Amino acid sequence: MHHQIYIGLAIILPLLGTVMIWMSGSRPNQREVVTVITSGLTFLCVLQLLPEVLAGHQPELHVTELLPGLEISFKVEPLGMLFALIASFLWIITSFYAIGYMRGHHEPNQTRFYMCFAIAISSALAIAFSGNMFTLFIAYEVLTLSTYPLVTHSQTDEARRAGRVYLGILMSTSIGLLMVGIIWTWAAAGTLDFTPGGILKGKIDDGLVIVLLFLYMYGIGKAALMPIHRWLPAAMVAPTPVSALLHAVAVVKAGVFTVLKVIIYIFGADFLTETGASIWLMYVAGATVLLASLVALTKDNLKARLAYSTVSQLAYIVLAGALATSHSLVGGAMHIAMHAFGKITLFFCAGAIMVASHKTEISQMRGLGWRMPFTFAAFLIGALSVIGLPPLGGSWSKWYIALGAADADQLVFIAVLMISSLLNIAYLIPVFARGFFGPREEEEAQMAGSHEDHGDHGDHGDHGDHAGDHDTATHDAHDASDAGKRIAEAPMLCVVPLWITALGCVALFVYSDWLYAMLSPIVK
Amino acid sequence: MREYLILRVITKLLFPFILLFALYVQFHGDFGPGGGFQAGVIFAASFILYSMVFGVRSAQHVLPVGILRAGIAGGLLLYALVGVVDLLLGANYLDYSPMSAEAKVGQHLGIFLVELGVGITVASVMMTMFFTFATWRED
Amino acid sequence: MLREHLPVLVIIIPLIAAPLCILFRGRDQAFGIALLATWGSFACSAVIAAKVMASGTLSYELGGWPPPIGIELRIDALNALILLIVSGIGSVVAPYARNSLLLEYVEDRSYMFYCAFLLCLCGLMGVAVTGDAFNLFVFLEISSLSSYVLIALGFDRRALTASYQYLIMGTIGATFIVISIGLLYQATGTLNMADIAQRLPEHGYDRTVIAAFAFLVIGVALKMALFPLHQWLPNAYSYAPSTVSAFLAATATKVSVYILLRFLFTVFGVQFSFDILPTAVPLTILAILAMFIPSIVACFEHNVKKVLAYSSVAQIGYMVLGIGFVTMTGLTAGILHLFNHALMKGALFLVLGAVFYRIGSCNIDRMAGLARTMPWTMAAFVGGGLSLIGIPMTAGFISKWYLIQAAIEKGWWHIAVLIVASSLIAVIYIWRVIESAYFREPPEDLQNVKEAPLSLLIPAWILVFGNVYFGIETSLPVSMAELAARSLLGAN
Amino acid sequence: MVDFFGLYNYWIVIVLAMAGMYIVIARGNLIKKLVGLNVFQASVFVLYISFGKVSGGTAPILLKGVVTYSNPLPHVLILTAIVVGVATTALGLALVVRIRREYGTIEEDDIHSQDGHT
Repeated sequence: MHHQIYIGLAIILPLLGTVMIWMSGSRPNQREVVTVITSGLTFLCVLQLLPEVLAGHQPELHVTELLPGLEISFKVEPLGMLFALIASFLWIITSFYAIGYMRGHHEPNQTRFYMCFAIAISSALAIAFSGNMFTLFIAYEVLTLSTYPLVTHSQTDEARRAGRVYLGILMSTSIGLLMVGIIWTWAAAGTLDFTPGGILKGKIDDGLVIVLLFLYMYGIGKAALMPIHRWLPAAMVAPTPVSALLHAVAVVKAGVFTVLKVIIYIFGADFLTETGASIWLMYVAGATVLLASLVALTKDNLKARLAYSTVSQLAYIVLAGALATSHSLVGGAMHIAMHAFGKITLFFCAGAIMVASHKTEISQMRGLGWRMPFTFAAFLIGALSVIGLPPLGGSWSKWYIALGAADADQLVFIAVLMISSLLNIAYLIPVFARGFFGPREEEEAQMAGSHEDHGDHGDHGDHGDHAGDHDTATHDAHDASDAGKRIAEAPMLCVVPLWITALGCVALFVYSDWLYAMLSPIVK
Repeated sequence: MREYLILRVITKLLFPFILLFALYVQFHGDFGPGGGFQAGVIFAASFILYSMVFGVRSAQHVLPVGILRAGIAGGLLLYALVGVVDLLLGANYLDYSPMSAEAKVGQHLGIFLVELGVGITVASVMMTMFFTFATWRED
Repeated sequence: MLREHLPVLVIIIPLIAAPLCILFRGRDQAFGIALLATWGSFACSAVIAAKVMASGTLSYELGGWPPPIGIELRIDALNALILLIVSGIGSVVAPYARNSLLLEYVEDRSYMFYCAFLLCLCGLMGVAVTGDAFNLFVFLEISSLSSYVLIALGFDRRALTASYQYLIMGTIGATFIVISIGLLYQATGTLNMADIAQRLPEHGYDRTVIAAFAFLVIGVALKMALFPLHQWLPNAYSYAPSTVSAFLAATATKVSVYILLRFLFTVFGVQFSFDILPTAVPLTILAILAMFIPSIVACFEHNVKKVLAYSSVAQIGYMVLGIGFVTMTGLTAGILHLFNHALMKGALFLVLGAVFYRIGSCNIDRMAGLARTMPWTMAAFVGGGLSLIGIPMTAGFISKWYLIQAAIEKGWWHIAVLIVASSLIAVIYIWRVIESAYFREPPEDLQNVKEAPLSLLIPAWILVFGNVYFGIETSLPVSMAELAARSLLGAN
Repeated sequence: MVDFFGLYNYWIVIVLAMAGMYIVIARGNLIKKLVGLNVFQASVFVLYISFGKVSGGTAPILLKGVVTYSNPLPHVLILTAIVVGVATTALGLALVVRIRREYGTIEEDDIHSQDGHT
């Protein structure tokens, strides 16, 4: 019984937090304390559910019946547990980071920012715990809507345009394809509950499975399968904490999480492999992996490069789902965790660099590593994890996905994974390397030209900080850009979180057996 | 219209007869051709004729806007309230039978009152319409 | 004692209240009378709905004359639902009217407004209760005439031309309906709708009946602004006072849709309407055009009221589409959307009334940054807008869900795709407003706008709350709509 | 041929209705439009009244020795419709008067061109 309360609390607490943040709108300190406390409490609630799930139980919570047979209900199973843990844990870290970043950057509308952030987390948790496709869909839409204000946060024309792309793609895919798919499923199977082994077997023509799978896979726009990935790079105009948590963790992971959920609990892995309906998906995902990596290579803007890297990494998980073997599914689920920690570290670093030096383009970062050694070291750890090298978490998930590809006799995808790893190296390591290349003397000249740079590279959320620059002359970030020579490490509130997540990457490598044990029930 | 003596005299002469005819149509309506609609229009016609010849102002002297407006509302109300009385007497809406001890008499009474209400409203509406248009000044 | 007279009470309460408003004249008295009357008839409607759900169709003989001779009031689940919508919206709008700008504008004559409003309510309710075809026409005209008056009260002089245009189109529509009723009378010798339905098959479907059918469909299509006969609607709704727009948008077209349902399914019968005549095909095509073309036009409008007005035309398309399926689910979807659309459009127009009250305009550029100065108002707009788009947990989602389900059940995949595609257009036009209000800086002169008064906010929020409530607790509208759909389909 | 002209009352109805509709559509003068509307409605009145007529029947007033009466119901109905028509016309005219005051014209084209500029 009390587990139901924790499910409810985990979803409701962030919403209560939203209200309290709103009420303390004019008092920044109080607002941030509320944010941190709420995130901590939420994580504790999620944590309370963990022993239950590890013991093999699946606590349920039934809220209300919307239409006959169609109810809003929650059920905690290992996959969702994992996602909830990641989202709620990283929320705490991100809260600290966001406080450092938002203050350092003098962003306007911070109250709205924190409110929407909390709603987004609440809906991410609701997605994680949802007991049927319908509940998931509702939470999925709420997540889209609540993150929209975050994307358009800076309210510049560019941000609004990006917001339109974001909302346009996510809404049109979810309403246009996903909802149709869900209603079709409902009409065919008479239920939408997540059931081990799937609910569609024998309910639908084999030939139509491909169509339905298409509706789902492209309906879940958050999984950013090419060619509907455009929203993800567009959303990078958002402040970096948003990019970090939402576009490396909550939103995109909600997408691939949904993909895995649908494949495992709606279609059923066996059903998919029997009908061969997912073969096209493997190729699309494989192509996305490679193409997105190639695009990432061409991007000079750090956040854009990371965004395309995310697109490619998400496709790993979709690929894992499409392979639909037990190894690949576990690998895909693990990759949700591994990539979350790796990518959030990278985004935190990008944000820290921006706060400290106001640089967004990789080509400008020459020699910066000497000034910000902690940040760049953490970047290396994150990058290696994303690439998939031991002793970092990312290596395990790639290993399992490759195993899955072997199980499914799709050896070509092992090659895809290997090539992609090489590409990852090619686009991530140079960022780190550049930071330590080049003589420090060059900084002199670079600083002299820094104001020009502002003009040239004033996109991606930079407008806000210009205004901030001239308003207040007290902050260290401001001092840094003004007095040139004193580019120093980013504020502590930025650096500490990114080291926590970097260490998380290491920890995930060491404790991966525990993760495997938790996840293995999903394929039995 | 000052010069048209014939018109003025004839109008004065006709006026009471038109009114009388209107009342005849009104009160005869429940057992012969006629009724509130027709009677109301005829009644209004007499005043319209009068005001055409003698000017709107003199007609309005007799029937100011306030009275007409009350007539519109009152007639409708009379009609609706007859129905409500029936309801209160325990019959269906506009079932006049219980309005008197004998059903037939009750029906007579009911339809008479209803038609009266209709007549008052129609007459008032017609005159209001005419007066409103006739006194409209462009400014 | 009065319980069995409820069917007639719902119409005579506003009918009696209307002249009382004129007799008492005072602003406050008229307001009080209107409030009591609307709430009274809402209470009656609620009891009627409960009775109908519990014990089936209610019948009431006006004047004590049995049906074929006298006028019968006949209320089944569909009528009860319409009654609930009309009187419910009326009850929310009546208190709103007091403070809305309109009354400052015609301060000393506000009793006239209430009188017209009550007559309109009476007419709409009358259409919904009567079982007599000609009586239906009379009530329809009572409501139409008073709505012409209400629209003409608008602030802008274009309200006058809009009202005139509506008058011409509406009268043509009504006259078509009378012609149809006349032809039906000629064919069957009765005016009672249930009776006509019974006698038509015996009489046979000759040319008279077909002509009657055609006149009726066209006439009703004019009245309910079915694309492409919708030209009167956008202007009428955008230049009318906001109170009136809210009331009419939520009720008037709904009642016309009811007439279409009643005649197609009950009077003419499913067999004649859809098997003998290929009505479903043109209806579906027009519905789909209606879902797209006005929606696209709405995306380019700058006056937000006009955006919503065009959107209303599009939403009529959804209802007609539901009818065009001629299946249980399709009809349920259409009727549900009738209910839900009343909620959402009512809410949105009330919000715009509050906006207009404060900034004197509903232009999308003037509304920039309004969320900062009028947060509650704009939050209500977001609520209504999300429902219009059909986001889960709002009423709009439920009707769309049923609609798509109906399309899939019939195997009309392309239609299902079109439904979702058109609701995406709704995202665009609603989002333009939200983006402007939330993510732009307010114009210079509107920096210090105050939040709308509570008397405007509370009604708007009641409807927004209704959108959410009926998006979660759907049993009432769904069960009524299903019952109504079943009786419509079973009536042949 | 007899059928064709035997139903001449319906021909009248059709001609009236078409004429009325044509005026409504083709005329730009707001008052002429209303007149057209009235003509159109009048056609319906004729339609109703003509099918209330029973061949050989007399006016529906109770008389000794008469068995066939015309059907009085359509007359009653159309009385109501006439009232509705009168109300519509009055309202329409009132609107035209207001429009004239606001725009200074009652020609549709002029009104549109004025609104186009505002």
